[in-house]
Amino acid sequence: MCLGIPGQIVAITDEARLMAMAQVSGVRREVNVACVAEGPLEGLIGQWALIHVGFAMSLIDEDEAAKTLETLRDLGEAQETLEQMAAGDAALAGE
Amino acid sequence: MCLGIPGQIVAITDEARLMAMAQVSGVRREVNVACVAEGPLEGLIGQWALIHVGFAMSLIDEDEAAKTLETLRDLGEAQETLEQMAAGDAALAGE
Amino acid sequence: MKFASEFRDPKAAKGLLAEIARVAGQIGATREKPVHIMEICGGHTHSIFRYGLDKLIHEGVEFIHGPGCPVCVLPRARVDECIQIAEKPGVIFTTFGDAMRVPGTKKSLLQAKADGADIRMVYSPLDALELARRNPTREVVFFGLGFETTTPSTALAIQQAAREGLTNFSVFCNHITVPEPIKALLDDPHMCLDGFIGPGHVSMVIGIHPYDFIARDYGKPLVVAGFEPTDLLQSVLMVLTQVAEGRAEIENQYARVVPEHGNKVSLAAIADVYERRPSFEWRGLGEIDASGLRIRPHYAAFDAEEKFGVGYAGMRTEVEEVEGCACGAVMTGRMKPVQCPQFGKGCTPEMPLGALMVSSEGACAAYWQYGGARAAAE
Amino acid sequence: MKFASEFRDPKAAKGLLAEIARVAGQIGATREKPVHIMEICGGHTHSIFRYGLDKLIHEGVEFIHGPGCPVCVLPRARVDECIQIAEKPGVIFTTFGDAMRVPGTKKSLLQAKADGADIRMVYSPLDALELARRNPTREVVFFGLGFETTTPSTALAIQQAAREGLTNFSVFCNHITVPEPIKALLDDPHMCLDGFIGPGHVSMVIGIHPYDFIARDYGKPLVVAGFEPTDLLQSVLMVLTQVAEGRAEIENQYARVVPEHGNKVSLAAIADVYERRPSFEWRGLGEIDASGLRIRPHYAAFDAEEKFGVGYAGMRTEVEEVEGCACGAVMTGRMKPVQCPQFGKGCTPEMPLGALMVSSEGACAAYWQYGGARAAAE
Amino acid sequence: MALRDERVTLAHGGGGKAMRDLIEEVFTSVFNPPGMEDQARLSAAALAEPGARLAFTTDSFVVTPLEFPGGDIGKIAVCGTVNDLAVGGARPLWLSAAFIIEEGTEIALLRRIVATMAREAEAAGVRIVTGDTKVVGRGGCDGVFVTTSGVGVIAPGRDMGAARVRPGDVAIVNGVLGDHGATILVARGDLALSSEIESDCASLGHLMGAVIEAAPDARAARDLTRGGLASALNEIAQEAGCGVAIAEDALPLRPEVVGTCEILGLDPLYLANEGRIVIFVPEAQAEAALAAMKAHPEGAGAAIIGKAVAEHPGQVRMKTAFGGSRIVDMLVGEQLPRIC
Amino acid sequence: MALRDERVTLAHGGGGKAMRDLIEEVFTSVFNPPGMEDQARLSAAALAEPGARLAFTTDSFVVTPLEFPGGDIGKIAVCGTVNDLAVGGARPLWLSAAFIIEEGTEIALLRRIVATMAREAEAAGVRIVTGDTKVVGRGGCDGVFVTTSGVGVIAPGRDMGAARVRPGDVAIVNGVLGDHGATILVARGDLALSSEIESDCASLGHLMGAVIEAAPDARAARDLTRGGLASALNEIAQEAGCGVAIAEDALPLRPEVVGTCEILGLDPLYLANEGRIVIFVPEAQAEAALAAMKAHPEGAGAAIIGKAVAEHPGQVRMKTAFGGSRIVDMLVGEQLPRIC
Ligand code: SF4
Ligand code: SF4
Ligand SMILES: [Mg+2]
Ligand SMILES: [Mg+2]
Ligand SMILES: [Mg+2]
Ligand SMILES: [Mg+2]
Ligand SMILES: [Mg+2]
Ligand SMILES: [Mg+2]
Ligand SMILES: [Mg+2]
Ligand SMILES: [Mg+2]
Ligand SMILES: [Mg+2]
Ligand SMILES: [Mg+2]
Repeated sequence: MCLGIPGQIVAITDEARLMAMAQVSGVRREVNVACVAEGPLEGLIGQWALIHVGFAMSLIDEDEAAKTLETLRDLGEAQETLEQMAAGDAALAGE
Repeated sequence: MCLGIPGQIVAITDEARLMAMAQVSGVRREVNVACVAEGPLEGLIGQWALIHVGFAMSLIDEDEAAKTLETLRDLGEAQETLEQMAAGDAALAGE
Repeated sequence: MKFASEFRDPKAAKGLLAEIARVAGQIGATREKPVHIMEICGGHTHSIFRYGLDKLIHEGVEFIHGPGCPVCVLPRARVDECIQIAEKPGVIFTTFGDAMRVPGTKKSLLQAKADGADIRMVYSPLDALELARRNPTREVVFFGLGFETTTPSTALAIQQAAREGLTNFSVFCNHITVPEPIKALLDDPHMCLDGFIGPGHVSMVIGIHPYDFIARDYGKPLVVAGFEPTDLLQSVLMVLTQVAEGRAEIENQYARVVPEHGNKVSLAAIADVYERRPSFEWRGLGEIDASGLRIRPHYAAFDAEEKFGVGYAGMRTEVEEVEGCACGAVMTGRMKPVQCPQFGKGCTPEMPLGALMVSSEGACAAYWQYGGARAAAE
Repeated sequence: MKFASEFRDPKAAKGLLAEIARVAGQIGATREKPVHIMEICGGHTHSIFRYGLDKLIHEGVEFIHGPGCPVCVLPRARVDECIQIAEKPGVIFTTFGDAMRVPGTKKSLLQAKADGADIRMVYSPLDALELARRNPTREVVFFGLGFETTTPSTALAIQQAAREGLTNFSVFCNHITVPEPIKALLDDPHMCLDGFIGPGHVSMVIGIHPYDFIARDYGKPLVVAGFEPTDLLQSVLMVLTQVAEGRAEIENQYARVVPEHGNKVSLAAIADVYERRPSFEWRGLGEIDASGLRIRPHYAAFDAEEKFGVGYAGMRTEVEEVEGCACGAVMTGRMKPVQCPQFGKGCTPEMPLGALMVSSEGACAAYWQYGGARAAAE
Repeated sequence: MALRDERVTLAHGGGGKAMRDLIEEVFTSVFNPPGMEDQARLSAAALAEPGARLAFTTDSFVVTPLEFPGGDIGKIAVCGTVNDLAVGGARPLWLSAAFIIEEGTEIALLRRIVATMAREAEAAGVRIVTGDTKVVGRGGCDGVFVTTSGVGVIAPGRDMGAARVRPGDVAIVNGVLGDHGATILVARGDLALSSEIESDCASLGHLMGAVIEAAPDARAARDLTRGGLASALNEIAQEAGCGVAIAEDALPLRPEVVGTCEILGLDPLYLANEGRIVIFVPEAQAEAALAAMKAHPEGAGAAIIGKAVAEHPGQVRMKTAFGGSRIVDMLVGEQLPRIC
Repeated sequence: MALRDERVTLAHGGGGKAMRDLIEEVFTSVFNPPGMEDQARLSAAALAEPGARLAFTTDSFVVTPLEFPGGDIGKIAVCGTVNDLAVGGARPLWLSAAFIIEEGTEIALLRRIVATMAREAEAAGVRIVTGDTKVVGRGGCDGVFVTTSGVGVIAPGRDMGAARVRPGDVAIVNGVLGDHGATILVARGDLALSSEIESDCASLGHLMGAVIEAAPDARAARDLTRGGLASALNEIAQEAGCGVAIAEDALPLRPEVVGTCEILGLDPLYLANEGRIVIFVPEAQAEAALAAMKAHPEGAGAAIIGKAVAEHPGQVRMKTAFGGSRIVDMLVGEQLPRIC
């Protein structure tokens, strides 16, 4: 449930109503930023947020994202090494 | 101005609202008979009225119609006689 | 069609035409010096052209086409006001089909409909009333248009609405009366009319006596006439006979439909609902005193002018007549349609400039559509 | 797509799958005796099938598809109530597209629209608000549907409407909460779950602690997960690892989006606008205590239930579940969709019988559409 | 029977299974188009004769109400296009049928319309070989619109056209005028009229074939649809550059049609017909053409109504029953009901 | 210049002068149909070759908005029908065009639509030879509907059809998918999205001709309109009785289209295209077909996306970019924007 996608805030469109323009792969839509607005709205520009039904619900924590990706990369590389080793073993065994 | 045509009252459709069905050459339309209703509406059935914008505006006086037609007929016949006589004269004159 | 087809008998017509020719000759009417007979009513104009009477009749009789088409004489400002009402949100504007194409200063009702106004053609004010019943959340306005013939129908509709306590029905009243413009025409110094054919269906309501002043004060004959072709020819004959005999009387050719004193119920309904306006504007003729009706104050709830604050109840905009329009001259018999410099050029039924080109009852439109004058103009 | 595509990397997936296989082997999970992991959220179900994870993953891991699709669990009576509102004259009924095809007892919103109701799909409650501004004479109702993720958006919309003094906007509130049905499932004596994948976007709003009771009281692990395929695999691995290590904790795989304590503004808006209902009906699961929200009395003017006297504010009609529907058994993990006797016969996406066939997030619909189970059934 | 809905929803236009079911169950199972592709593939043998020409025409049909006494939108959609082919001297062969359907339309109504079309096509000797359906939202169209296109073959040497009409040619219509227009005015209901009139809606391919056989030098024919007889005659007069003279007495009219016109202030000469044509033939072949028409069920009420004349080129004039004469002009727009 | 109105009124549909003026000034003066009759008369010479077949197809077009980035309803009305002819292996020759116009439509808009059609027809090498206009009242339709029918000729011996697809045949598309569908979703405005995507709307008759020349044994082609690639492949799989296997990696997709789909929860495989086709060719001719496409402006983005297989007959399966596999089924109805 709860389709949400990352979009980048590219402009503030209505300070009073807390509206900003978000962009996803070149597609723009005005979204409400009430849930992610702390301090001046300008500060949101350039930030990435999780967009759900026209609301920016949560700012994306780029550090956390990087950490997760690193874990994934490690796992992927470990597995690749394992597979290469297995392939090497197999080759040696003449399979 | 003021398109009006003779229609025959063929039924009473709503006593309270003084509505009746009028018929013109097989085409029926409900009309208001307020302007021609004196006494019980039933009495209107079979009568001819001049219909204008959905209202029966005047009952047609069949005697007067007959009188007018008689005058017309007399004139028409007189003219026919005259023409026949003229034709006869012409024929006699060898035209 | 009973009470209609019998009055289209070509044999009777021949007799009438011969008799007309005889009397016309007797009074010395010629093509150069014709008798001018005004058929007041656009319905008569229509019949004349539809049946080709203008070409059948003795050349010494010339029809002058009168102002009796309520669509033609509707001023442009009034059409603008219709559109003003029709374009208000929530309004269903109902009208007879005739009025759809009449141009206002910017557009016609047909164009306003295309622009999005909810405008519907109805056959009867009763149909508008029914729409009001069925659409309680909408405001249904009926465009009340027409002479005394039509006035009772809107009066009765308003009375019915009042009885039912409908609060979403009103009439934009543009009812006008026949005798007043006739008086205006007769007072015109250019007037050259020898007699009148009176509108039969108006007299069905008001009787024949409202025309007494024409005979009494102006010495002109008037014959109230039916709309079938022999009705018209017979009426012409009756007018000519009066001229020949030096009489000026109000006669009734259409006694099968027209009671001498009109229709009591209709007159009572009119009197209950309407009162005279001090003056009303006629397209081509200008303001004419006491020639229009308005809804009485005790029916103000059904008066669209009051309800929407338009027209005589609001800011009236003065609208200039279109330049080069000769309608006034045509309606007063000083000019034939084809003599108008605009006829068939600036003014055609596709794009009417003047009043008389607007509806098929208009003299110019009838000339154009039926008269064969077009070929020359085109 | 930044923050999305990176998490679809096949190489990372291979690593995750190998690691999962290793841990699954370690705890002795086999096809015959699998570890049962419930992905609560329909979005996760959708991802599993869209990326074919069910076929890639070690055979000792079995996904149990949870009740986390707000469209699927919407009871038929509630759809009937939507239609009741939508069919009232003057109403513009706005909804997310998902809800259009959900069958009520007689028809769906799609069919009600075909029957003449003014039903419009919107992307956001903000769009419904805008419609209300633009149509002051109409009553705009928004179908508030969804879990905690979506609840803030309707709460903020209601607050905004109140600020603007809009009197023609209301919400038909069907917001439900995730923890309560999970508790209900855990209390089910037939329950055979070993761990949970938690809905990431719900926790983005409520944080991860509302699930503490699952670990604490029931000894089951739960990992809050993102929706990309490696997110899901990583979360499965985290659950398995807890099982292997004998732990039962609430962990957060989706830390890039989910703050531990959720979103303050969202929670405040929810608290301001909504309160818990004593109980709410779930399709396939029945009434669950405190599992639904309603609009607080001080926002009653924006509560469609109050405004139209339907639903819990009116006469509630009890609607029997459809006979032969095994949705409850599927949602509690006792049955696979293909084991339901209706699957692909009485129940297809074209003509869904049970809740889980209704939306593409429903387990049965996902099996049908993506899973290849169809060929067998057809 | 995958189609279980009673009404069309937007799902039926979405390109998925619901659409496939609608198309298969309601349309193709009845029309039986050749082949499964989205184009009909037809033997061109009928067109292979040297000098033969292909005739191609199209019309959209938008009538309200969709069903009316004497027919429905499907019937006129077939008849209209068959007639447009036939009046040009073509033998109608194949039709396409494209439907635009408003969300909420009853599927039973669609089935009736499709059944009428299939029946009428069979009677007219044409095949409906390809088609399309679109569904639009409520208010997106008025119920159902049908667009048919038609392909036919014109025999070598056959060349009918308004420009070929010459003074002296005789104008014949195949029956009473205005029945369709009057029927629709009444059936629409908003004028609160009622009558027993039925639409004249009919396919005239066979009748045209018979007339051309009887009057091989037939010059031109027109179906008297929108704008009625008056518009068709004006078009012919203008394209032929000669006048057309008709006689009011000679016009076949049903009393109910006259009555409807009198009530509403309309002229029956401008009322639409869906099964009436006017054909101009050389005077020498007029009686043969009239006889051929009369021998045909759709021509029982045929009548000679006038002729082409050298006078008043480009104009249509009518001798009134009363003895006068008047121009019968083209209308500006639609005829509107009048009070005056 | 008799047409002085800015907007269409009911008078323009009434069969009178206003209609004649509209038709002459807006339509026939631009399309220049052959002759003055209400049917086109066309030389059948192109069809006379023994064994040649006539192809006949129709489609109604009902797009909202009427004008959108990359095209308008007129352009898709020409392209759509040209493409329906072309994908069947026919050479498009003639089109008909029937317009249903809502009262109030701007005449300037009509002129723009007509101009686009004329331009597109010229580019596609077809002629618009006959037509029709109807005017409906406000609310009677959504602006303008256009129905085009097309006639083409299929060379002797040419026989393309879904049923001819065999396992091993290669599936090629001529460019990025879903641009049209995504453009319309954005252009409609009700979702308040904006993007730079433009419709892919294009006539593919010339491209099809080039591909057939390069791959003379091409089995079948389909234009990827309503229901998108997924529906077309499912239809082919079902009619051919074999499976279709595609690879997600191989599908050409524009990032903006993917973005639009992610926002709305849609699948680009089901988005409509108006200038995209899939063609199945024997494996041996695949590279030649691909090269022929790529050499053509409308095929610059062409790609091999998969092939027909003996497995899972009637079904389309996709290897996901992630390494999994899933069924690509037909949709039930339309794709609706989702929140979950
Ligand atoms: S032609 Fe036109 S402007 Fe001239 S008098 Fe007639 S209506 Fe008036
Ligand atoms: S197949 Fe249908 S009835 Fe059976 S469990 Fe799934 S949704 Fe419920
Ligand atoms: Mg045609
Ligand atoms: Mg036609
Ligand atoms: Mg025709
Ligand atoms: Mg199609
Ligand atoms: Mg409608
Ligand atoms: Mg097609
Ligand atoms: Mg197509
Ligand atoms: Mg196609
Ligand atoms: Mg046509
Ligand atoms: Mg509309």
